[in-house]
Amino acid sequence: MISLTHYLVVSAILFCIGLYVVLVKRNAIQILIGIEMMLNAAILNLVAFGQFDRHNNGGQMFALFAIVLAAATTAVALAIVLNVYRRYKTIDPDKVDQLKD
Amino acid sequence: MNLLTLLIFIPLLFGLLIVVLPSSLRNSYKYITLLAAIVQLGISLLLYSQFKTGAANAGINHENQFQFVQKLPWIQLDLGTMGKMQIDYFVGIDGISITLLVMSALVMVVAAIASWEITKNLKGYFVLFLILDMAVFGVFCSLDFFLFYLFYELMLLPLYFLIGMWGGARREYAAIKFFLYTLFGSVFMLLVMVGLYLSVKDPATGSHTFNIIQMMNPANYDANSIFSTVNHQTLFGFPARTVGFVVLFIAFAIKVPVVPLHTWLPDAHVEAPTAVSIILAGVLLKIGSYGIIRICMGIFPDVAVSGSFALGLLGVISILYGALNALAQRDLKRMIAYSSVSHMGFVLLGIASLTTEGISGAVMQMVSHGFLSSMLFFLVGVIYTRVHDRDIYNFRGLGTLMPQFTVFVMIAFFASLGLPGFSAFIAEAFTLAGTFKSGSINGLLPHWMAACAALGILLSACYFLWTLQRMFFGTERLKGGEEWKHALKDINWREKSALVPLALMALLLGIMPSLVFGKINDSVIALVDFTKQYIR
Amino acid sequence: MAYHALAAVLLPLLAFVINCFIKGKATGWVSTIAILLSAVISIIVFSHTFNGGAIHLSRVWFTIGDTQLYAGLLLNNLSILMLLLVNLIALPVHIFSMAYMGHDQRYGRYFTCLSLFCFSMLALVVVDNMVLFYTFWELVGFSSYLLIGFWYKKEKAIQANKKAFIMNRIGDVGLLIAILVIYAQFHTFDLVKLFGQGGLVSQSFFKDGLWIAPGASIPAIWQYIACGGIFLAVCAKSAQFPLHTWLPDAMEGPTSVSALIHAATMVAAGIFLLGRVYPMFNTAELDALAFIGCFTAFMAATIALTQNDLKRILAFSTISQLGFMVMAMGINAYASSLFHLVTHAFFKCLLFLVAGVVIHEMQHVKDENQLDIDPQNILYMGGLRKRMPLTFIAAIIGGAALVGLPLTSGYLSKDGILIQAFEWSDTKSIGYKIVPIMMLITSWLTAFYVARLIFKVFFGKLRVLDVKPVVICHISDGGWQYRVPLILLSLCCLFPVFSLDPLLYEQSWLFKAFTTADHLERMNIYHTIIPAGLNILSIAVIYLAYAIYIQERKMLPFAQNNWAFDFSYNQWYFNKAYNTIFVKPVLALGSGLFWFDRKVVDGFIRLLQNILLWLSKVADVMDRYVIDGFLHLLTAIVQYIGNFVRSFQTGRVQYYLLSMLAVIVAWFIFKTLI
Amino acid sequence: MNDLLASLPGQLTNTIGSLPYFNPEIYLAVLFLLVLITDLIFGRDSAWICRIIAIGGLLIILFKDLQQIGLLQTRADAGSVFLFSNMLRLYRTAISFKLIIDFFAIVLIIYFGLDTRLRKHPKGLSDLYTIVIASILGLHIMVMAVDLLSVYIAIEMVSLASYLLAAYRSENGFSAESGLKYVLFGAVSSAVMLYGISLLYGLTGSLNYFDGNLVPGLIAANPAIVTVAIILVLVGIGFKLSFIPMHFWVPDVYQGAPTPVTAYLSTLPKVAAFALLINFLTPFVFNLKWVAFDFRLFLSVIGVITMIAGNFAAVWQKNIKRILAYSSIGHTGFALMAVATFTGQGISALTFYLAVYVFANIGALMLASYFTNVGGAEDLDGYKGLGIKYPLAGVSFVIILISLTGLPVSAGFNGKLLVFSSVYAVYEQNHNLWLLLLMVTGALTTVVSLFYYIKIPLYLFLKKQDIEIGPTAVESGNGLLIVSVILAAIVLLLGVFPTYLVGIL
Repeated sequence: MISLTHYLVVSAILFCIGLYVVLVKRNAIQILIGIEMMLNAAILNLVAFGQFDRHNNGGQMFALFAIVLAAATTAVALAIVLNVYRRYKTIDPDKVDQLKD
Repeated sequence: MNLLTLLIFIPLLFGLLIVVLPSSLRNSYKYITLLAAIVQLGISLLLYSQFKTGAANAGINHENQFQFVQKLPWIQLDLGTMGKMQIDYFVGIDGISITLLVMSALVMVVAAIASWEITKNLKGYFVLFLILDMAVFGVFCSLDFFLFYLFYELMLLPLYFLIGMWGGARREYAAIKFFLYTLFGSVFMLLVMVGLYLSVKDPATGSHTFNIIQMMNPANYDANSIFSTVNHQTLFGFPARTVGFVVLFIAFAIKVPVVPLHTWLPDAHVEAPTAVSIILAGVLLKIGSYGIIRICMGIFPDVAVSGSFALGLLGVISILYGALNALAQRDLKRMIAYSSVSHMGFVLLGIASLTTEGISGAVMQMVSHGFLSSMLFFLVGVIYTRVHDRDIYNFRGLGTLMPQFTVFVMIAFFASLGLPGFSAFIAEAFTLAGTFKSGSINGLLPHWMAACAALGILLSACYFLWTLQRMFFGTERLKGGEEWKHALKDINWREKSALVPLALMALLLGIMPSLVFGKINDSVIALVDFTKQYIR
Repeated sequence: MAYHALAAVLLPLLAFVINCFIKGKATGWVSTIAILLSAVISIIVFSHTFNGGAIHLSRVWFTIGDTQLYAGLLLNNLSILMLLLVNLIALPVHIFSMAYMGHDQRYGRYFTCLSLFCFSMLALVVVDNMVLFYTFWELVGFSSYLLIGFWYKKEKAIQANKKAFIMNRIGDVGLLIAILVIYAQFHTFDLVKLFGQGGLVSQSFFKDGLWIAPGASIPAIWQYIACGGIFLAVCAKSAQFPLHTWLPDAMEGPTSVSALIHAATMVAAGIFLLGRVYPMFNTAELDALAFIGCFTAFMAATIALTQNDLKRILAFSTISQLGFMVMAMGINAYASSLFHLVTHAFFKCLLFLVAGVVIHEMQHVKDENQLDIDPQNILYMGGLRKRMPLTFIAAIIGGAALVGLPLTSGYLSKDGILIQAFEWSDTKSIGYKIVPIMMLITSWLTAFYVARLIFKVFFGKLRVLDVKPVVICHISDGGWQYRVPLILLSLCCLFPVFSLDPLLYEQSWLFKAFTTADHLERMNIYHTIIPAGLNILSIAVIYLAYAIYIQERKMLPFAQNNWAFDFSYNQWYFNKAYNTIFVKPVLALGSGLFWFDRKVVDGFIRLLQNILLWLSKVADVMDRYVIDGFLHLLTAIVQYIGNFVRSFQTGRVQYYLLSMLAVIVAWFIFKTLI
Repeated sequence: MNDLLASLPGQLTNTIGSLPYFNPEIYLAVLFLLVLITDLIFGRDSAWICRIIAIGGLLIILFKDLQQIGLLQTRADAGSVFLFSNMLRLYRTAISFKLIIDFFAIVLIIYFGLDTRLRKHPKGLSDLYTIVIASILGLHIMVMAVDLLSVYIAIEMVSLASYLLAAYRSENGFSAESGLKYVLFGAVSSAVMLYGISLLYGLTGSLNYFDGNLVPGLIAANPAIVTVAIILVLVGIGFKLSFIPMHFWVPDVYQGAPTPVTAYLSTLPKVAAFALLINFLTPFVFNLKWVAFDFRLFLSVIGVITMIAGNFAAVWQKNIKRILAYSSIGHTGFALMAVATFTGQGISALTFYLAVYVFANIGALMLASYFTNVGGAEDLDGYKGLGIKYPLAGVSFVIILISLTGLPVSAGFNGKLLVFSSVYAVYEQNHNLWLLLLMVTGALTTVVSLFYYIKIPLYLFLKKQDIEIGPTAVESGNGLLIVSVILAAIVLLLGVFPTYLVGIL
């Protein structure tokens, strides 16, 4: 029987991995993947907790919304990444640093 | 139409006129400005003549004793829990203000005359000039702290631009230094102002008020408010009222200026165009000391009394330190700037003594220094406009080249080194008398302070005479040689028309001090009585 | 009468105002007529009110706080006398000046200033409260500043007038402090209330370290400080040690000015001040005064011995004589002091005018022959008595008065002082004997340098010829503008003006006028021995000088009267001996003291000046670096923090995220730690 | 499943009952579609039509907002109503926020049309309007959201729109870069927030501020975890508010984005985010048993740091937009001071302050792009002497900067005054040192802020222009000039008579 704890641990790990990816990867796409991981960690939490909230299923609902919005965000982000690529011929965020002090 | 309101906003009207006039008429601007100043002078003289004296019109901490009062509700903000924020347009004058008004009006006229030498960007200059003018009179007249603060801050920006755009070589530095210095003071003043506002309740309406006169009455303070007079709150471990006083004092001391908050003054003066120096020295410094009397003394009399030793000490230090600095300068304008630091020290000393002589002397000094410093700066301007040099060592024997000019210089110098017969002597003598007397009657200032301050008179003689001997006497020798000799024409009628009234006023006040004392006496006595109750 | 006096005071002011607006010769007439009128008026006032009790007229000047200030006149014997004196001195000087300054292109300015001075001096003597007194006290200083620096292109002149004003300012500050003390103590400036009969000051007393006055008390030290301040003022105005060095320099001004201001009137103001505030002083302070005066008198006299500049000699003698007066005040010889003030005013003014004439003529000689000589140097003069007999006679009279020979006014006043000095010293311990003795010596020295002066100037031959054998010189007594003043003043130097009895100073009306009733008349040995001894010795000294300066050089100007020749001849060795044992040391002492004066006293003042300048430099540096430096520090802090924050803005988004998380984590750690 | 059916009718009635209070948002949705369709119909040259429609629509919505005030006053329960089963809460402050947002939305839309750089954009501006209106809908929800779900949705709506706006000028590298940074930063922080939300949900089993379960649940829970969760949520809000340490994206994005977009980003989302913050704090602050996390301390510390960091960093900038970016950070810090009071007065002071700030900031950026249009000036050096060349613009710029600094006589001063007095009022009750510290810092940073604000007039007027630049397409700037002058005039007017604005809010 998988207890709530397992869910939590998994999601925590997932979140951390995502964060790690976000921080270290040198590729915008990979960073987006990392973000997705973090989001999914959160969503996993929501669903996991949702099982105790039978009455108005906040968790599930939230999960659905979150998935949709994550998709939207990613879409926009990809578009922008494409744009950046057109200008800078790279999608390594570290190389895209024209704007700074 | 209330005379004060008229007096305050006349310049604004003329300023608008200048704004709407096309640039093709730019030569008329200076006449318009001069006209505005003259109208103001006329109004102020009217006020002076109509001003009622007598203990019933002493003012200070009795609202009904102020004259030419106008009080209109201006801003009511509903602040929910804390009731309404009640801000009035509240102007009125008492003895302390009236003489300063007349003085400022005259100085403004002179400044207007002095600004004829401005050549570039006339519209901007004169509009700013008039805004500044308005702000100055507003400060002297307003009895609502919010209004006071408004006008007080309103002076900054015009000055910034006047110094920054029409000033000398290092004008940007000077302008920013001046601006930051004064803003530093006034921002914290804002905090104290808010604190006071929340501490004071107008007994009539029961709502908080910015009314300065209400703030003078200890009964109006909420028991548990920050500046409460009954149970003493603390800020950062210091008594709250002390902190408030100190903050306000610093704000005004920067304007006065009191050593060690004075370093903006020499720079500002040196870089500012003549007219602005005149206003700066003639009027703005007085706003500082006026604020100390009206606000610091009025609202925090208890702290003022307990701190008067420190104030006096600062005054003495300013006197000596300023004089010594003046002695060390070789730029004429800088020398005069420091001399006014020294002279304003007397004002502070007189105020600190809390005796009738001292405070009357201080007010007298404010007025007289208003005239004299304007005269001095105007005279410097005369030389500077001719040869664009102010270095004392570059001139010699100007007496032969410009005899009339030299006469005025001698008048100004001797008047301001306290030669009897001129206003400064009366002022300084009675400031010192008050200071010395305070040692005997209210024991606030030790006797030696007066003695030390008297040395300031000696020093002032030193630097003025030295300059006189160095620049004006002896066989003529100029850095610029022949071309300077041609450039250095004697003063023309316009310059005379500016200088003569100032000289006459200095002389007149020296011979008939009653012109000032007659008006201020009642207020001064009232102020002294008001503060007396806190002396133990 | 009060209004007459007022008119007398205001007339010169009127002249001043008029002269401000007109130019040219007219100014001279305006001033002279004004002073003439005021002289006449003052004579009337004098004749009516002298010894007629004080008149005190005052009106409210202004009210400050709740204290009222009065302005008014106080006409008691002292002020009336001074009023008259100033006018009588000023009138001849004005006349003299009209000729003396005639060729100066700033003639008008000169008379303007002169009238200003007369006004302030006259006002000074009649005003009735300390504020006004201070006012005019400083105004006379100011006008003398203007007149000393009249030739403002002369470097020395403007140095001198700056020095004069600043030194006087020191005195003024002293006086101011004294006034402050008195005001704080008695709450009034009124001279009558303060120093009148049974005035506030006389009511005040010392009690366990406090100076108690009706209504106020203050540590006793302040009474001494006040008196010290007054001394300072006196020393500055009346050129007493140590503030006397400005007076010799002040001789850079026109001679007529020296005659009026620096010999007769302004310098006497110090004595006048003492007279006004006399009740202030207690015995100790009076003794101090006596010693100051005594020392000054002696020092100045010895210095005068060795000077060669005509005016400087007179200046030092003035200092010396003022010393006499101060000393007299110190020894309670109030009356004699003022008496001497008056007589001295006349004869010293006379001498200065004489000097003026001489210098004027020498200047002519110089200009006409393009000689490179100092017209004031007595070494170039000589034998002038033939060419300018009137001047010569005037000089003789003035000199005699200065020495104090019988039949002159000087005899009456000076001997009076000496006699009283001895009487005073009797009442004190033996040490005090030094005062009268030094005064005796001083008066002999006086005799010597006066004689030297006269001999060098009027006897012998014109030494200009040594410089240039052939000179065109039309030297004469000059026009009536020269003659009249000399004659007038010469007359005023003779005894009848003051006392019908040429020998007893007690008999002089002036002395009587100021002796208080309780002054006990003591006919003792001094009254005969001192005058006799003094004058006999003085004559001897004069002859000695004669011998030294005329005969020693083997040039017998009046060889025809053989007795003189023989007499001098026989005296010769004697003189030589004298010369070595007496004259040399004195001269040496003189030059020594002169050195002391130049180097030490003046040096001390210069030192003060340097210290002041140094302080000012320090203050300047402080301003530039310390206070502004603090501001720069603040800006540096702003810069540091700003740059620290900016240092995160690398433009790399992941770095941003990292630092964001880092901060958050740091926050957590911080929170968990505390 | 069945138990859900039971509650369905209640839900329905609730929803239908909520609709009248949801009026403006519905209109917004309609407007959005309308603009979108017009864009599709008219194609490339549809910009001006879209603009007119948008402005008109927004005017109507503004009117609707005003109607809501009346609608609320009719209700008994203290002028506050919950919509859609406690998803949203409509109350007076929310309406004033909406008013601010809508009004300035109109101003911005006018502005969009006037900026030459943006107009040169190949794809035209029609899409821009569509996006903006969508984002406004998001903002509307944001100010009313009282349920973590609606909060999240609102934030995401706004964010998405903002990303697009920032990167709108795809032909321009800077724009793209700023877009990238913005989207990455935003996505991460929203992910973090979502995680926080999930934790909150886990701890309390509730997503709603007001259904009485959230706060008690948290009080019951382990404070450490609660802190973590709340911090994570605040990261999300902080990203929108851009306070320290969530400010890193601000300078770059503001500089890179097209100026009008910067004007949008630096104002409207901020305002809405403040409303969000208030909504989030309300349940905690008014629950006396709440101790786990001291919000006042948190806000004070953040406020102090933000003020210092923002203002001090701005001193050393050269680029106008960057200066304004940092200054906006500083202003956030100052506004947090007002939030930290937790009093009605504080909130009203906050709204006033924000409104004034938005006025000034939009005006400033407008003038920035005006000078860019006429003089090609991007940073301070480019501004040399322009003030004397274009006095009107220069003067109004100065006025606006005064207001941003907070000197009298300007609206900004009144804003500062109100905030200070509200904080003082609280300080008098509880002598909380942090509040005092906040005020002192506020005063100090005001002086510091003068350092850089005054630089702009310094360059405009005091510095002499070294190279003479011809009047490049001045006429193109006139529209901007007019609008910004009007803004400046309003700022001045509100300085003398703040009563009007306070009356509306």
